[in-house]
Amino acid sequence: MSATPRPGDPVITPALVAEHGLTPFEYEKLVAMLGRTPTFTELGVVSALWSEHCSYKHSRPVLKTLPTQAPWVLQGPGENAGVISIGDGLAVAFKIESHNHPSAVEPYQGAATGVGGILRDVFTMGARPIAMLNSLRFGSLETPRVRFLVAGVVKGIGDYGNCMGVPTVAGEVMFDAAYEGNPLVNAMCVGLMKEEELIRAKAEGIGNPIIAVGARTGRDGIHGASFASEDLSEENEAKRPRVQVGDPFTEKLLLEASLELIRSGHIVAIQDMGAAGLTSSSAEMAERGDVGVTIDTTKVPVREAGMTPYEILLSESQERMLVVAKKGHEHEVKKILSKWDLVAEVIGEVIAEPVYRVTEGSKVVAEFPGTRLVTDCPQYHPEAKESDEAVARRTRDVHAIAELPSERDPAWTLERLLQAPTIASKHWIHRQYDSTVRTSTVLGPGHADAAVLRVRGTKKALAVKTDCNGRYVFLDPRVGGRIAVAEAARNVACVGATPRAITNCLNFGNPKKPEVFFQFREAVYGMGDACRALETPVTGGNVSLYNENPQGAVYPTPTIGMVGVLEDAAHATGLRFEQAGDAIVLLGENSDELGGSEYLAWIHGVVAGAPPSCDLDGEKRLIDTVLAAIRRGHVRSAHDCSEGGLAVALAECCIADRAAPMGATVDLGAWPALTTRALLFGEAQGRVVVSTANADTVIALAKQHGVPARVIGTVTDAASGLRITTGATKLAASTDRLIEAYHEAIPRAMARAAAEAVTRDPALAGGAK
Amino acid sequence: MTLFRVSVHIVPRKGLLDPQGKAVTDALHTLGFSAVADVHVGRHLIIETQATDAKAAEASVKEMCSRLLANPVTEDYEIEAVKPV
Amino acid sequence: MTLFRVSVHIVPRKGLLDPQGKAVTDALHTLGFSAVADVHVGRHLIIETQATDAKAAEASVKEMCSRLLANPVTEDYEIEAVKPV
Amino acid sequence: MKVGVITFPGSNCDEDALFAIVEQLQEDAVLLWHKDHDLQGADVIILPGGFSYGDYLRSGAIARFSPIMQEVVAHAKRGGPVIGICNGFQIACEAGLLPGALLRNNSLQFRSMPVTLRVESTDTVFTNAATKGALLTMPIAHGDGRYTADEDTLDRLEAEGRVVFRYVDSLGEPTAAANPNGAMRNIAGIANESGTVVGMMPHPERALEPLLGSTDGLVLFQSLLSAVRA
Ligand SMILES: Nc1ncnc2c1ncn2[C@@H]1O[C@H](COP(=O)(O)OP(=O)(O)O)[C@@H](O)[C@H]1O
Ligand SMILES: [Mg+2]
Repeated sequence: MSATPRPGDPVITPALVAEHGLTPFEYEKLVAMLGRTPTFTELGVVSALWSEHCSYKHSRPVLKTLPTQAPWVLQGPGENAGVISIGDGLAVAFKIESHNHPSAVEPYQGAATGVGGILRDVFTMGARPIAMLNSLRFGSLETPRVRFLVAGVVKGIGDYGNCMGVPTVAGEVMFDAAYEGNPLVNAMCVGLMKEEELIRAKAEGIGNPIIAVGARTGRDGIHGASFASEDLSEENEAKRPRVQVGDPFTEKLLLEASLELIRSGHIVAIQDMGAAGLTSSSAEMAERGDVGVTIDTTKVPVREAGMTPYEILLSESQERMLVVAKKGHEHEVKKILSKWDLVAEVIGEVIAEPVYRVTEGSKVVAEFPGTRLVTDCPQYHPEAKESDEAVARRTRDVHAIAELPSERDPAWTLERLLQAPTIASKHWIHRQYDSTVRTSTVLGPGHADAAVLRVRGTKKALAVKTDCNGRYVFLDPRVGGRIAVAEAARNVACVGATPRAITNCLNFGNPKKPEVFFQFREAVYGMGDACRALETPVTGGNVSLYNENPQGAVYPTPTIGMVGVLEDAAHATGLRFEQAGDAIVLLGENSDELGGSEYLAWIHGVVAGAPPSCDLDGEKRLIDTVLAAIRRGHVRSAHDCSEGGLAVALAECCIADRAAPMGATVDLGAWPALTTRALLFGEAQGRVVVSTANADTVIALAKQHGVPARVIGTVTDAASGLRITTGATKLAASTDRLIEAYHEAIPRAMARAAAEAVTRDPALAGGAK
Repeated sequence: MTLFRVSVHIVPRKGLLDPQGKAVTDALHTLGFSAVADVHVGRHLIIETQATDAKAAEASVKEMCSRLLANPVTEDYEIEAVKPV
Repeated sequence: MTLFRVSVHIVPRKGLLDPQGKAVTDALHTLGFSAVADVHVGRHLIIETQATDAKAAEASVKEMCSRLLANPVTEDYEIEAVKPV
Repeated sequence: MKVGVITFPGSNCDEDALFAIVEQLQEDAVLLWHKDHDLQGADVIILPGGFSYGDYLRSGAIARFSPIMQEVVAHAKRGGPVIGICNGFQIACEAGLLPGALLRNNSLQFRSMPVTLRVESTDTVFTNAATKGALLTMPIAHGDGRYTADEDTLDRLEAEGRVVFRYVDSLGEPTAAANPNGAMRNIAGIANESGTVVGMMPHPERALEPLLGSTDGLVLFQSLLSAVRA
């Protein structure tokens, strides 16, 4: 059998090939693979599978350098999500994914469907989602468009996760003009399961039926729809948007049905239909199982009449799954789906013949040999070269930048920094996320460096966090890549958890630009360095390239999603000072580094200098120290120093919980050689501020681990405010002013009528909220 | 200047998933309204605005819709009525 | 039997706080539509249903409204149009 | 005591409620399916939180037509205890078990945060072990929590002692700032005439363990136990 064109299909021309994003070289490879001209349907299938998103054609060789193994890793990269064992027969599945471009076009639906997609990746592994995280990057909050994006993205994330009943517990948000026009919206999902319930998306068993379940297939998000068949030329159709609309209610039913299905023993594999929909899910399942498949598009439940095989294969309608059932169990599968009011239709079969075949009824419309459809995708090794500008930027002497007159009072600088949207409280955002559903959130957003979730039925808890400072990566990709992992690990350690493994989302620009590919390669190498040093292998992730705006690429942003384990949930440690009289101990060492700091960017508008150095061995010893001190019960609070440096970290320890502020009196006289601003606002890595009633013990523990440690002050009540002495300079700020600066900055900005966000709110018509 | 009351319908664009419409259709079927073929749920806005005449009122509301009230990516709008108050 | 398209408006009862209407009014003012005096936001439903005639279609949609589509405590409804499809 | 927790399509606090009863209170509990007509001998019904039917159209509007709701209404008419939490409160209002309605928060945003409640009535099955005027802390997580009813209804609720909880500040005052959703008269929870049906927006089942930050929800379940055993 061989595929033949359908009547009415467009003729394959070089222009049509180009519109499908295939290069002449790739098209030749396709023709060689088929031994003939492809049909229109085949062209569509290959354009999707060989897209960067599905094929990793520019990134795979570099990704291969990442460490992926550890005794606790049950599933590394290559599946819908990574899985690690946490003991007690339990396992955690987790993955992060981007929805940057859809969110730039339609922030609400873009973000919502991003959440929906990553949830499906986790529950198709057999895990019940227990937590969501997100990592967001926007341009300056001073522009109305950015406020519109922020409002829509946050509402989209909230509405979807809230409706699903999965708490959104942590994340990070940064604002920088580099993300203007190209926001980043990365969502992470964490799920819990019994080890024995792990299921993989691998088609197996000749004769087993392939079943489409969940929502019906519509004409959503079909790429290149503009040049498709005749019925598309109708007036209304021409306007058809590419956005997909999420339906969290259907997803909730799909979640319950999928978990029931997996536990029922009636199926052998399940995979979500995400990017490139039915095409990529079926091709990937076949490739993993090394089998052939045949699919009849007339059997796929559709939402609209007259859909072509091309459209059915490429539709990105949400809330759908592809299932391989055991032969003879079709009825049971349908029964489970119908219990949850969802459709399930047998649409194909696993076959022995090594082909990927699509029919429309009895007519073959696409047929590819073997599993070469996925494996034959060309791989590229783009040129990588750091630009001269990048070198100049990094080597600029930032200490030469003159202080502003107002900076003579460091309290002014501190208050300004606390107002920087990147640093300021994100309460306006996470108060829109249900963070307590599932009654397991021990430490939710805003209370600790990472979120902590107890594991019901055990003493254990999980700690989860996303992190990345794209500015560091921009200035020095290798160091920035290391820091992203190290900071995520430090955050997880600060709540009392052993860092275990990461997932990552690599948001970069156009890889065909040598300076972008240089950033990509070096950042991944840096991540790999840190993952090896900190024993946190990579279990999966996602690559998002071509994040560009007219000014150029966004900051290279390799977002890290870290998972850690607490053996005892009672060790969960928050970030705020709690007890007047406690000693404040700084673990780690101050340095004279200012490069890449929020201080330079926000106060001076300068993004330059070398980012802080990253001593991975030192980070490991710091993490071990923090964990030892927490587990022995000596730590009341722990908070790492990141954007804004030591002064901001201390301020946050005082006022992060505005309902229960504390003060602190701190003496930094031990570092006379450092400039005041580097000491207060520099972002030296490897530092954690702890409060403790047993300072001597904590310092002794640090010594044992070879970590510098020093008592730098005392926790006081709120009335005393925050007072820091640095030898010559004195900083004094009332907690009220710090609270005002830190807690009101974002609400005040967002109150400035993100008018479209209010008036176009889809929920105004009474949708899920 | 006269005060006009302008009625506007904003509905999800055709072809896009309308989960709310589907949920309501299903619910109506469950309630026994089996003759219902389809339901779409949109927003109904009543805007009271000053204008020199009905035409000006309509033009101004059209601008409100395209600039703000309707989501250009997912929704269509329609001015249903313009009446002096 | 004919297929009818029935348009329904469901609006918050007068006198109840309408934060949505207020938010839209404020947003319109911020964007320079200062002639806007007031806005109310409700739902617009389009129901396609089979019926013997327009009267029957209307009667059946009325029943849908009172049983499900409008909340008797807080909302009023109004059938705006009944048209054969 | 046997508690029945209803699972509607889109419920998402049903498992939490079940966990609370079985693991925290060590009492018997079952999940009841919305398509069934069988309460399986439950003495008490929990209408849990979530987004039944996606909360499309209006929160709780579609759920109230579920087959199981006929049985829940009959159970309530017989004087059987029912508590509606969050979406369950919305469903109870739509079903006519309680007066009024829950409208979109006046902020037009979802609100997830701890709130302070003042116990206004101890004449209900779910608050008889509480102290009048006591302050309780527990989370809210909702987009449609603005309790609304006409003035007559509100006056009657007040007069009959059927306002069960009010949102208050840390000093116990029902201020506007302490009201997270614009609820009329800061009402967070109400009861039916006999005090056997209670609806509330905050989540007592999320406030039962010190590890999770508050145990103030316990008093509701202790009240229930003593009422059912009496
Ligand atoms: N940055 C990365 N690091 C490691 N593995 C990755 C990375 N990006 C993608 N992967 C792995 O490649 C596989 C395919 O990913 P992807 O195409 O994003 O999945 P999906 O089908 O859900 O879209 C996944 O198993 C994923 O974990
Ligand atoms: Mg996937």
